[in-house]
Amino acid sequence: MALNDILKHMPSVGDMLSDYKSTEEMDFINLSQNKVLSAPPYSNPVENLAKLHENNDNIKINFDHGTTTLGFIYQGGVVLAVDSRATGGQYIGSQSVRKVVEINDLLLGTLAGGAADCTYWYRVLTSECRLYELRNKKKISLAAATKIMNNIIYSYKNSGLSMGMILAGGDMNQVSLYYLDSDGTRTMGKVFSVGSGSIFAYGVLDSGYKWELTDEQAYELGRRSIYHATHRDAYSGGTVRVYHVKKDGWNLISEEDCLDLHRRYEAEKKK
Amino acid sequence: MNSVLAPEIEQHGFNFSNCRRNEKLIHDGFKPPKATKTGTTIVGIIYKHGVILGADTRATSGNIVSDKNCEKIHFLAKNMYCCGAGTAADTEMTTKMIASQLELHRLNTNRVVPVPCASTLLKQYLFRYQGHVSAALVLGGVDNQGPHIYCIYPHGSTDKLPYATMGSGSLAAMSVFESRWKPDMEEEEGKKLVRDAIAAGIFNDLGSGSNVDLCIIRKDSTQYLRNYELANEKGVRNLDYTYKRGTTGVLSVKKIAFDVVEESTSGIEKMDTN
Amino acid sequence: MSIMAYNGGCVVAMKGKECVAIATDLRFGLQAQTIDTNFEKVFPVNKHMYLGLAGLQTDIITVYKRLMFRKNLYEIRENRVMQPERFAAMLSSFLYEHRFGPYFIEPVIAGLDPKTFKPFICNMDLIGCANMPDDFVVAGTCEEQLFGMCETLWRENMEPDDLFETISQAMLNAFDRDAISGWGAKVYIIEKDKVTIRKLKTRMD
Amino acid sequence: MMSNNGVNFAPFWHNGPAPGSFYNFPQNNIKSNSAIDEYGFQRNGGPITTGTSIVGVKYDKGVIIAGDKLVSYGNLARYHNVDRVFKINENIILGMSGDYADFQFIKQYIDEIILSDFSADDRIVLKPKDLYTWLTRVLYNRRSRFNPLWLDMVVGGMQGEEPFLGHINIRGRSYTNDVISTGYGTHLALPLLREYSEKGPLNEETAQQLIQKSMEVLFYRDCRGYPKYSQANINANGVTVSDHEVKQNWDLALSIKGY
Amino acid sequence: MASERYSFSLTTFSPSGKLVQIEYALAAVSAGASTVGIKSANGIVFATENKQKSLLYDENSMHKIENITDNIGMVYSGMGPDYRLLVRQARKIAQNYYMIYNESIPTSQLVQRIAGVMQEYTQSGGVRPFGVSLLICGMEPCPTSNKMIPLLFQCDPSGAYFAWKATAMGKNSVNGKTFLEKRYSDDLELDDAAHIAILTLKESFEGQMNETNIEVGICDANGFRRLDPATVKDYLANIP
Amino acid sequence: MLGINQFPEYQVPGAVQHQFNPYENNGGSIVAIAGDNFAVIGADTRLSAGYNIFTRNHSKLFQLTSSAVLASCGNWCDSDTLTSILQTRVRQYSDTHENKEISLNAIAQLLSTMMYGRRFFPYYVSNILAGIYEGKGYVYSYDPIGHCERHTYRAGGSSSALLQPILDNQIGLKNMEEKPTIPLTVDRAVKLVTDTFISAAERDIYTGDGVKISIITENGVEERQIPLRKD
Repeated sequence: MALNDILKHMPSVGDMLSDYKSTEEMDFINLSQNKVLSAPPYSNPVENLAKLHENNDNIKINFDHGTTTLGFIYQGGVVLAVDSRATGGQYIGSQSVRKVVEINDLLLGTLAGGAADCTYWYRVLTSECRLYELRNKKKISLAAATKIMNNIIYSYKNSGLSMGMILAGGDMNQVSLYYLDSDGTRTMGKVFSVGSGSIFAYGVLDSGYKWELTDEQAYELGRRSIYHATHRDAYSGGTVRVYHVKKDGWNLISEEDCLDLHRRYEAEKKK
Repeated sequence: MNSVLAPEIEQHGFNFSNCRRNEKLIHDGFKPPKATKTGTTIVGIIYKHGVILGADTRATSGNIVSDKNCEKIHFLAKNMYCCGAGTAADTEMTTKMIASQLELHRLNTNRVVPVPCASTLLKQYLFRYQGHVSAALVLGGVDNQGPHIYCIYPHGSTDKLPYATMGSGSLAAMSVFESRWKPDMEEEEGKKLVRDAIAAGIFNDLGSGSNVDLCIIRKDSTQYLRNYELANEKGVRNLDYTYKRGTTGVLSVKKIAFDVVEESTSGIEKMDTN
Repeated sequence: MSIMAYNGGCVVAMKGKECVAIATDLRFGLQAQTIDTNFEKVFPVNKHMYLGLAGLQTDIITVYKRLMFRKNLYEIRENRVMQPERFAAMLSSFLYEHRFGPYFIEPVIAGLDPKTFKPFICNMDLIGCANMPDDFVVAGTCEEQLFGMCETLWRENMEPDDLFETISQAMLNAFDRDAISGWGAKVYIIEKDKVTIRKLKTRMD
Repeated sequence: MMSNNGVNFAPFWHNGPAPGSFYNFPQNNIKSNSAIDEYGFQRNGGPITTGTSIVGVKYDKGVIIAGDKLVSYGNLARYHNVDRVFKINENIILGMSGDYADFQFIKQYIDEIILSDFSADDRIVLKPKDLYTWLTRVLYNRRSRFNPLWLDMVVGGMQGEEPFLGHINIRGRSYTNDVISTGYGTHLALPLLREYSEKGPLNEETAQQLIQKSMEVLFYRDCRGYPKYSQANINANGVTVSDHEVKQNWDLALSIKGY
Repeated sequence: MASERYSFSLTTFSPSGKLVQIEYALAAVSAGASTVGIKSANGIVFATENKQKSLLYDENSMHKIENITDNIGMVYSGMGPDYRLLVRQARKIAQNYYMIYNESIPTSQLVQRIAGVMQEYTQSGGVRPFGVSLLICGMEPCPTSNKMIPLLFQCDPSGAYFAWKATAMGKNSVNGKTFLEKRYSDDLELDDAAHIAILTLKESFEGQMNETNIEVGICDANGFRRLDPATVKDYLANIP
Repeated sequence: MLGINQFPEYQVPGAVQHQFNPYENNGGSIVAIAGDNFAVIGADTRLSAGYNIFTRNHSKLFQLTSSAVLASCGNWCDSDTLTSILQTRVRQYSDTHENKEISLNAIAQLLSTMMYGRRFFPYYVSNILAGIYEGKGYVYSYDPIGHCERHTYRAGGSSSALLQPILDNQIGLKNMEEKPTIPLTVDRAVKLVTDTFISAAERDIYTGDGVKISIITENGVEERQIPLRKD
């Protein structure tokens, strides 16, 4: 290695002044301690980060966001359905985001809000769940997993994270459904929809939801709700994915492009 | 022409009817949209037999080039042209309006309009709007007194110089003039100098780009060299982007056919014969 | 958010060989919410001329009506069909009149000269700075995407059918990367003897 | 509010007296340049005593860096005979623009590095690229703490046989190029330099001429400019630092009449 | 006179349905210097008397024939000051039109609008009609082909306007018209038209006609211009 | 105690307040395409800020391993720092793993985690990672705080919005009823990348001067450079 390459990362010269100490170690503290993020050089990152961008026309920092996700419990388990669009500002960054995170073979989570926030913390959760399993020789329950997640999120409350998650999973006796968000909310419930298109999804979901749905009906209800949300909400779209969670594990039921769904539903209307 | 009894629709001056609504929208947090700007390098010099004006041809809105080959040297009178930088619409309309006033002045006085007259009209107009009409101009022309170059700033101040530059690339162009301009240059030498100044702006200033326009005004003739040099040409695409007909999905087609008849209406009004 | 993006939508026009094309998406939204998927932003001005307006919907309607009033008055008073150049000049001076309280629209004009049938396209910023290039003009919320597509796809002297494919593909792929335009599209191909209007199959999300 | 004909001057240093104002030390702690700012963070304010443009040119066998000898305090031409171009060691020359105090601060550490490098006596000598990367890191880290060093620096020298020229700004944004300029020079000198440098490598003579032309234009058009400038030239033969003066010509002024 | 009762205000009709002020204005026109306008196949010619009452007048400073735009010219019979006001108005109208449509105003449009101004002065309080009749000419592209066609209009104080092939106004206009009716044909060339126009003036001209006491204006594909005295002299030389 | 508030007339306004913004947009665009057994990644070579061009020959491509190239643009000082730290980490990995090269997907995850580490003071950069992993080509793209996604083609940087739809259309074959069957070869991918940059240089002022393309195949990384317009 050339001398300059060493110098590039050699803190010793800079150490002559404490001020000069490289920030790198603190910046990537999360590589060794995954729940700790480096502190910004200002208080109140939510406002101040925004201010930094406001003052400069040229700087456009757009984090990927946007979504419609839903989940509900019925007699056959839990159905989770999601779209797949990620939007940065009004620009569609991706039409193929996997918004259902497969935590382990019993647990699933959906992501809404900041995509990076969700994926990172799901990754942390996944590792926590695995550690739990190794420590305790049994699978973690959904309640415990959501509690871990909630504790982490709560410690970052008001620092600008943006997340809305639905977690579903089964343990030996039952399936359950939780909603978590970046404010520190954690609730168990039967029917949830989260994200910018959720209001549209709720409309379809509530009108069709009942406990006695058959599996097929439940899949279709989830799919249709997401489809209608993608139609009305600019920030949702792409592919509709439907998952089915049962006591003993989960299945991916379908992945369908909104365009195909649209043609199918349009054809149905005309009949 | 604005008669009280039979009002015309064409109104003069600005219309402020949307102002309150727009203010409210901005107050509500909507960002006002940006108008097309010409970042621009515009220059003018005096040479032995008259003046040479030069401009680049890029117009931008934000970081996007909205016009690759716009005209920034505007006609004012036969012996006078004016380069504009700033908000594109402002420079366009301001020069057009002043050109119209100069034409009236020419018809009413029946003489070659002096360049200072245009300078005064422009600065008085811009001063009246206190910089809100954002036009930065380089005015060049030849009248009976000889050649003139004026720099006119958006707030209405002016400068009378043998060589002037304006716009975002003005410093780049000025560096060329400052190091190479000399009095009483020959025409070819002058053209080369102005081209170099504009090229300095085009290649060093991102707000300026595309081609070089020149305008040479001599004592008795004017030569407008639009796209004097194509400084930048679009690269040649490697692939063929022709689609097979039928590639795009069509839901419905509607056709409106009409017979082509040569328009036969006459421009003459029906005569009123009492 | 820019007020120009409040309702979403985009317009593009291209020159071909003895023909011009103008295309619009069909979305009318309120911010992220899609209200209607049949709002055309392209209006007929006369037989061979169409006007596309992208921007705030309320202003689109107002400007269109006001322009038609002026244009009709011109045609009646002067007893001749308005040329696209004249229409553009009139629109430009109309928009500049509102320099200090502008209408939040970006117009696109596409047409053929009523006498010579020369293709004409033009766009303007919201205060009437006209731009009349030889290839294409764009306006609306997915302006950047359209610029990228058109710069790559446009060729000289396209036949009407090729022009249709090119403008359609340019528009479809451009608005598929923009959250607030799309939901259907209409393409007008204007030729000497006919205007062909096609409604396209598009994504509806 | 104290004012002088409507013009307000900054204090000469933080919490110091301002020209024409009462000196109310130690009470004067308002709006000093190093206060808790709107981001809730203590940081260095703006630059106070500043040097303007630096121009650097790489030619086939070496590098020239030049800068005028003025350090200004706002609109005041405060120090008229200050070197802003330095020889660091036999391999490196350095030009600075920006806040002079910040520069003196960092120069001290550069000198310490050179000293320890010399003391090591290991025949490994600091090369320009090493200093360039070190400065980049220092400035970037200070930027990341919101406590920037208000500097724009040009590092030149001989990286073995090859000439080297690099630029580092306040944010630690660094790049190397054949021609570099800071401050107003970015607008005024670069176009002149590029016109020649982009045609191919320069020789020493043209490089000298270009520097002279650039300094002339900068003096004419930068109102913080100054006719006296110093220039450092480095090539295989070593470093020479010399003083020059711009040839002025104001004949043109006589021909300008009216406005 | 019975009509006097109805002439104190020009906005009042007389019992016979006349606005007598307008008739008086026409009388002022008829008393004015004669003016002739002739349309030919490829242009239009104006000719007018510009006689000075005294030798001391500087005949080069004032003109009767004026350009409105590069393509449109105007001349009058009647009262000079009224004419100059209308010239200014006309030029403003033309520029205004150009500002909106980026196209020179068509002659018919200009005539219409000037007529509008003149009409307004017959219907407003506190004003009097203009004491002039105008001739306005211009060349413009034919709506069906790209050929340039000439147009010649007359505009009266009432605001009425007419399109002519050839006409005469002012003193002896009746004789002038009779003369033109005899001499006019549709395939006249511009030079012949100029010839005839000067001849028509000469019919009623008192005294010796020379280049300083008449003015001639010509409109062709290159636009409208007033001829300088030397050219007028050349034309006069060809006249018997 | 009497403070300055009691004597407002003593208030002396500071010098022109230089608002320090740690971010600067240095422009630049990136395009990456993954094929069956190759990946192509290109970036323009202009470094600019505001209306100034600093240099016309500035590589935004960083070769990390023999089968992975990262392109990074945006705020250059952030790109510079992030990529050099990543390069160090990549080297450390092979030093601690018996000279085994780190795999593409491991780099992808590492980068994502590193970027998220600065969640509250983000690196203002647009990153795209391209390479081959187990013989197949992949492209990973990132948002400024490390949201990572795998694609087969991707555009980033100041003209991402101009370039992405072209790729959608030409490689994704979106919105076509009859999809043409042109195989995606290295040659076609390189030509397409060049064409997209030609288009972007026309309309985006921060993209131009030249485009540097890295072609990653089984045999390693090959570099090409193509000039663009310079205004």
